[in-house]
Amino acid sequence: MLSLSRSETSYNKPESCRVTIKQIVAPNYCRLTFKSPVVAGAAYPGQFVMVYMPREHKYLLPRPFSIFRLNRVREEVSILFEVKGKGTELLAHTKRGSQLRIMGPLGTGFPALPEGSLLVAGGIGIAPLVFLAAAEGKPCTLIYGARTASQLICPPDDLTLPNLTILEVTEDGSKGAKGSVSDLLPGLVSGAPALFACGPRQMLRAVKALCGHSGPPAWFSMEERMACGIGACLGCAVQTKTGYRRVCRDGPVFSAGEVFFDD
Amino acid sequence: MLSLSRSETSYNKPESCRVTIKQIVAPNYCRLTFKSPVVAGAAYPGQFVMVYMPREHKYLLPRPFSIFRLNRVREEVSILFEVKGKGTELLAHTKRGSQLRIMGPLGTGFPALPEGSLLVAGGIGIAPLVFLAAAEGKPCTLIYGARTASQLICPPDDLTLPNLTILEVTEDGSKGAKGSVSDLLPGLVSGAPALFACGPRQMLRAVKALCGHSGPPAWFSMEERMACGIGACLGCAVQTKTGYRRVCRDGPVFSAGEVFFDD
Amino acid sequence: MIKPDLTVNLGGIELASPVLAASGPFGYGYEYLKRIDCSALGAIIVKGVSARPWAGNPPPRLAETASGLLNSIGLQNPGLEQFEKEVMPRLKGMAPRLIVNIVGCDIGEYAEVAGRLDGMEGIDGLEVNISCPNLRAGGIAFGTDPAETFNVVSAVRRQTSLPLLVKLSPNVSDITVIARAAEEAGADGLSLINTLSGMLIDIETKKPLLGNTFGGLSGPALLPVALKMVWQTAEAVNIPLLGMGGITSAEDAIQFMMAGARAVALGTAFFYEPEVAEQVAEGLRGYLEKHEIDAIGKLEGIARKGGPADAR
Amino acid sequence: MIKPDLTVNLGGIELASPVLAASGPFGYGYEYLKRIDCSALGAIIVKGVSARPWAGNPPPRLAETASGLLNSIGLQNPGLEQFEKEVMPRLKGMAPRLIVNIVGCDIGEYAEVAGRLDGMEGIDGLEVNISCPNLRAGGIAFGTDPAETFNVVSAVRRQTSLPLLVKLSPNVSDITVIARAAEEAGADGLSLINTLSGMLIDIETKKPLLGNTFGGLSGPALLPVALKMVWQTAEAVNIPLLGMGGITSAEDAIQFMMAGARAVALGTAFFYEPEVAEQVAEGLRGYLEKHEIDAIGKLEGIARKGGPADAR
Ligand SMILES: Cc1cc2nc3c(=O)[nH]c(=O)nc-3n(C[C@H](O)[C@H](O)[C@H](O)COP(=O)(O)OP(=O)(O)OC[C@H]3O[C@@H](n4cnc5c(N)ncnc54)[C@H](O)[C@@H]3O)c2cc1C
Ligand SMILES: Cc1cc2nc3c(=O)[nH]c(=O)nc-3n(C[C@H](O)[C@H](O)[C@H](O)COP(=O)(O)OP(=O)(O)OC[C@H]3O[C@@H](n4cnc5c(N)ncnc54)[C@H](O)[C@@H]3O)c2cc1C
Ligand SMILES: Cc1cc2nc3c(=O)[nH]c(=O)nc-3n(C[C@H](O)[C@H](O)[C@H](O)COP(=O)(O)O)c2cc1C
Ligand SMILES: Cc1cc2nc3c(=O)[nH]c(=O)nc-3n(C[C@H](O)[C@H](O)[C@H](O)COP(=O)(O)O)c2cc1C
Ligand code: FES
Ligand code: FES
Repeated sequence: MLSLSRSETSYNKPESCRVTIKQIVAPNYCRLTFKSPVVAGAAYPGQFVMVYMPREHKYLLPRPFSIFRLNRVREEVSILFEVKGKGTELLAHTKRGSQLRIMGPLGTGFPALPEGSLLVAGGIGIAPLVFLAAAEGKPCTLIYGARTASQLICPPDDLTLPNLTILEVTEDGSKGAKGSVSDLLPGLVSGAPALFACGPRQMLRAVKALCGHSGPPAWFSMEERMACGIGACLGCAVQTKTGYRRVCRDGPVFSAGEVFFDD
Repeated sequence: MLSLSRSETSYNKPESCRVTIKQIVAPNYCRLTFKSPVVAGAAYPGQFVMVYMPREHKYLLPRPFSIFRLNRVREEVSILFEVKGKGTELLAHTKRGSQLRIMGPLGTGFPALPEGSLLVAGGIGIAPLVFLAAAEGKPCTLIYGARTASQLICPPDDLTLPNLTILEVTEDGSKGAKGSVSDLLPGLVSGAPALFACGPRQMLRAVKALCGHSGPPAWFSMEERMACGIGACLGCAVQTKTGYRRVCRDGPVFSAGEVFFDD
Repeated sequence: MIKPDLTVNLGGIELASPVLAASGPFGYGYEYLKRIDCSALGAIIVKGVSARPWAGNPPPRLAETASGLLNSIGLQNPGLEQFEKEVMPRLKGMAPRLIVNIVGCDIGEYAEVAGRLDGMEGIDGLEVNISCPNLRAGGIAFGTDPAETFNVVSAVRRQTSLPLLVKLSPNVSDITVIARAAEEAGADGLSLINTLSGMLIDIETKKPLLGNTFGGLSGPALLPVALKMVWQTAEAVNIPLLGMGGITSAEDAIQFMMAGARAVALGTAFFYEPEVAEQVAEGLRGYLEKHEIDAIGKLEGIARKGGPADAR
Repeated sequence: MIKPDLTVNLGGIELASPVLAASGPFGYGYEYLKRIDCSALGAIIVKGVSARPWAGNPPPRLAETASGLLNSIGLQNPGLEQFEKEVMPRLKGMAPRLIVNIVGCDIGEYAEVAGRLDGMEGIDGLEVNISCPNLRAGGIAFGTDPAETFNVVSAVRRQTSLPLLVKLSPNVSDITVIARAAEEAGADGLSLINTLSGMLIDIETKKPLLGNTFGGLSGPALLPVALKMVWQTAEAVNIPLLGMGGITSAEDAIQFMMAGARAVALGTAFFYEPEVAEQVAEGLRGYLEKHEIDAIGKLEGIARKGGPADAR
């Protein structure tokens, strides 16, 4: 179990890091591990890194990825991502041993996890929750859902944690229970002291509805398009009870009650 | 000696070619060899190829390079280039075995070379003249000039042709005779049945002046910025006696009397 | 699986494909048409033609910028007579449909060119370039002023019964004002956008990189600007639009159609990929099949409030 | 070897470096200034401030385009009061020089903001944003009309004795007309350019990608457009220019200076490289040393005919 220091914010710049492991974990899904004493030394669950594109490319913006695994001893940090567009496609072609610029750790992550918490992951939303479970080491239950089996791609080596009970669910029943995260939740939510979720907007919306007023405190890791990643440009706004807030600085983790999903 | 077919124009599209040899011949100078049956099968001296940039890059335009060597048997074509800007820098980082898109052969090259001709190369202008000398096989003399020794970078293996007498000249005297191409020319030009030159504008201007009215017919390989490379866009205009003409289609080789250098 | 219909009618010109070659980059077409299969192209719009020959601008005429190209060709062209005698015969049977881009130093020249082309065989439509930013004494004035736009388009309209497109300049505060002036003057359709005015400086020579100082910016760099102008213009006029500006893929083309373009033209993309028209047409077909849309026309304007634009 | 002088005077503001942070991308500065060494920056121009808080536009507010960025932040800001109470104290001692960008819904709001800032300690100058294309009811009208420009700048001028920059919009037919109006109204300098108006469409949802439909294009894509506008404006006015638009390197910055800018600002470049200001300043120094030029001011306008601009 790692000790976490959630109060500190580190003010790092992008640094060039060696890719020590590159793994295509499934078609369209890739895991990259970087050597980064800076990120590995300071990150806590729910935080993210910005990965920069090569200079000669026409893509200007760095891409945000949750920290998926962290190894303080080896000073390594891993991300797990889905190939969605041009940037992630390029990243999936990175070769082991090459150098990529990354900046981090960034953002305000998850609060401390009480024993017996419920983690809810939709598809690639698994990434920050694995870090959370691994770092805290307390017994907890993970609902890991997706549309179909080919989207439940988290490598077993990363997912097999002694403290983690895993319930898989797919909409087409191709793996685990058949149904959606919302089908499993009602039975589990009432006993949990806290809930931590990451996944598609519709899933988060459903989770929020199910938690309602009487449910446990819930924490969501949100996504929005980013430019600076450090809170300067106001590009990554999400609508909250208190107005627009920045995913990159005020989040990416917000309390469920705070964020709106009406769109 | 290769047989040349100067009358034909081939209407090729860009094709992806493997880089079979990559050689940094000197600091800032690179030689690339491509496997291209299409180009190797059709090219004659003075023609050029367009080399395309990778799609994700912000550079849109292909770069023109003279054909430097050709091997019909191995179906290979080589270019020799100086790193000037972003495109050539990228090309100099190409790895052996990688694929690059090239289009060619393009343009109207040199006419047939009479025995005893004079070839005049300034710096990297050596490239098309080596192909000319190697392809024709007839005895001829090459004046190979540059500001300083480090710019006389043509690999000896390529330059050592049985039919070629080489006179090197540098402005600072660091290699060969001290002086400029124009210092050597007067003694040689009158005896030559034809002159073929490629190099910086100032050099070509001086050569043109020295040939004058009484000199031998002279042919210059010209440079201009290009977009299409095939004669469509009118981007590569040079001023000639008969108005603007296209370097990529009407040239790159023009008769010295035809082109103007007053700028 | 449906076989989607790619035909569109662009202001009276029936096109087998909504993908066109924009005026200029494609020249008069033969250089490209010898290399590529032209069946993917609905029409080619040939380089601007004036009454008498124009020499064009001094070199350098090209400069590369980030994801863009600056050009200052200066509408070099051999003039109407040579165009008729030498260019037209070579294009016979080669091009799918032929639209001729016309330019002039004054209204008289525009009208003269239009009148002479009206009678020429093998021409399917005209495109009036009121917008080229390259030529010092040229089109720029017309395309940035609604009254001048109205005058030149009216003059051309009187000379021809061919389908008439008017090509708009993006170097204006409000493109819809110019668009409406062209529509009122009798345009059957609008082409947009021409290049954005720009320049580069060579910091070693300390001089502008282009021989003409200023040039026109084309390529992916300006796509978002072009797309917005198509969107705005589609809301302002009732004639079909030919969208262009930085298109290099089917995804780009679809964005223009969803913003309100009936068809699209490719320019700078040919420099990078001579076969781009095939790729775009193929991609359009694939998108329609995947989304089970039976005709390309159904995309027109669907991203704008109110859904499918009035289908004409 | 000479040690070149990088200081410039921008309309009354003495700057130790001609490299500034443009308004917006750099926020209020603290996030970046905690990470980078600010000694390379001559000044930071903080994000637009209005009289009362502005909420900004609905997300998504960002979209990436080829070599460019579209944003529709919508001038979100906490308003003057919070700016004074919370932002200013945090900036104390942090920034080299501080220029405050001001925005308003009407002339009254502009004037109100200017008046209140005039008295505030620690502010070295104002930049009036008459050009932001993001805000529906906002600056756009002023910056595209010379009379409105004159009115708003005059109103601000009456309220402040601070050095006054006016930030121009590129979405106009002729930027020199607006530039002259701002000069006549009492501007001490001009900032140009703001973002070009643009948009993108998501072809899967069939809707505009930005929550606000339209956004402003920044980044290298628009550099040639910005450079030309600086060149033209430099010929039209007698006050110094702050050039910006797509600058990411010293070479880019030098082009703007040679076109006529006294200083340059960096915006989008910070997203790619937080340390870009150091790199640009270092590159400027290197260029001057290599070319044995003793002061950066000597580059101003040298690419324009007539050589060195009138040195003020
Ligand atoms: C805090 C945070 C953590 C994230 N963690 C992960 C993760 O662990 N694994 C993973 O697979 N993905 C994660 N994402 C989403 C990931 O950033 C996007 O999938 C990725 O940026 C897409 O880039 P692209 O170039 O492939 O897509 P393109 O569509 O080509 O990108 C265009 C632009 O849009 C932005 N963009 C596109 N989709 C998203 C998105 N969903 N969220 C934010 N920006 C987007 C890109 O960054 C880029 O600037 C995270 C996003 C955020 C905000
Ligand atoms: C017919 C022809 C044959 C050539 N053969 C050779 C050769 O064999 N070896 C060699 O080293 N160079 C040759 N050149 C010059 C070579 O094309 C340029 O050096 C190269 O394009 C520079 O690209 P860059 O990206 O490094 O420079 P950048 O300055 O970054 O390029 C920016 C743009 O300008 C163009 N450009 C820049 N300089 C030139 C130039 N001198 N000529 C044409 N376009 C230019 C580029 O193609 C590109 O579009 C030839 C040029 C022509 C026209
Ligand atoms: C080299 C070149 C030449 C052009 N010549 C013309 C022309 O003669 N007439 C015209 O109306 N537009 C001309 N254009 C503008 C294009 O037709 C088109 O409007 C513009 O390039 C934007 O599209 P693109 O980004 O796809 O190239 C030219 C563009 C380029 C790049
Ligand atoms: C995210 C973002 C926010 C911006 N906000 C403002 C602003 O509040 N006020 C303003 O005058 N300009 C604003 N701008 C415009 C920039 O100051 C600058 O004029 C423009 O981005 C061009 O420069 P660049 O290409 O270097 O970014 C903003 C630009 C961006 C990208
Ligand atoms: S990405 Fe800039 S504030 Fe969040
Ligand atoms: S490069 Fe297009 S005509 Fe020569």
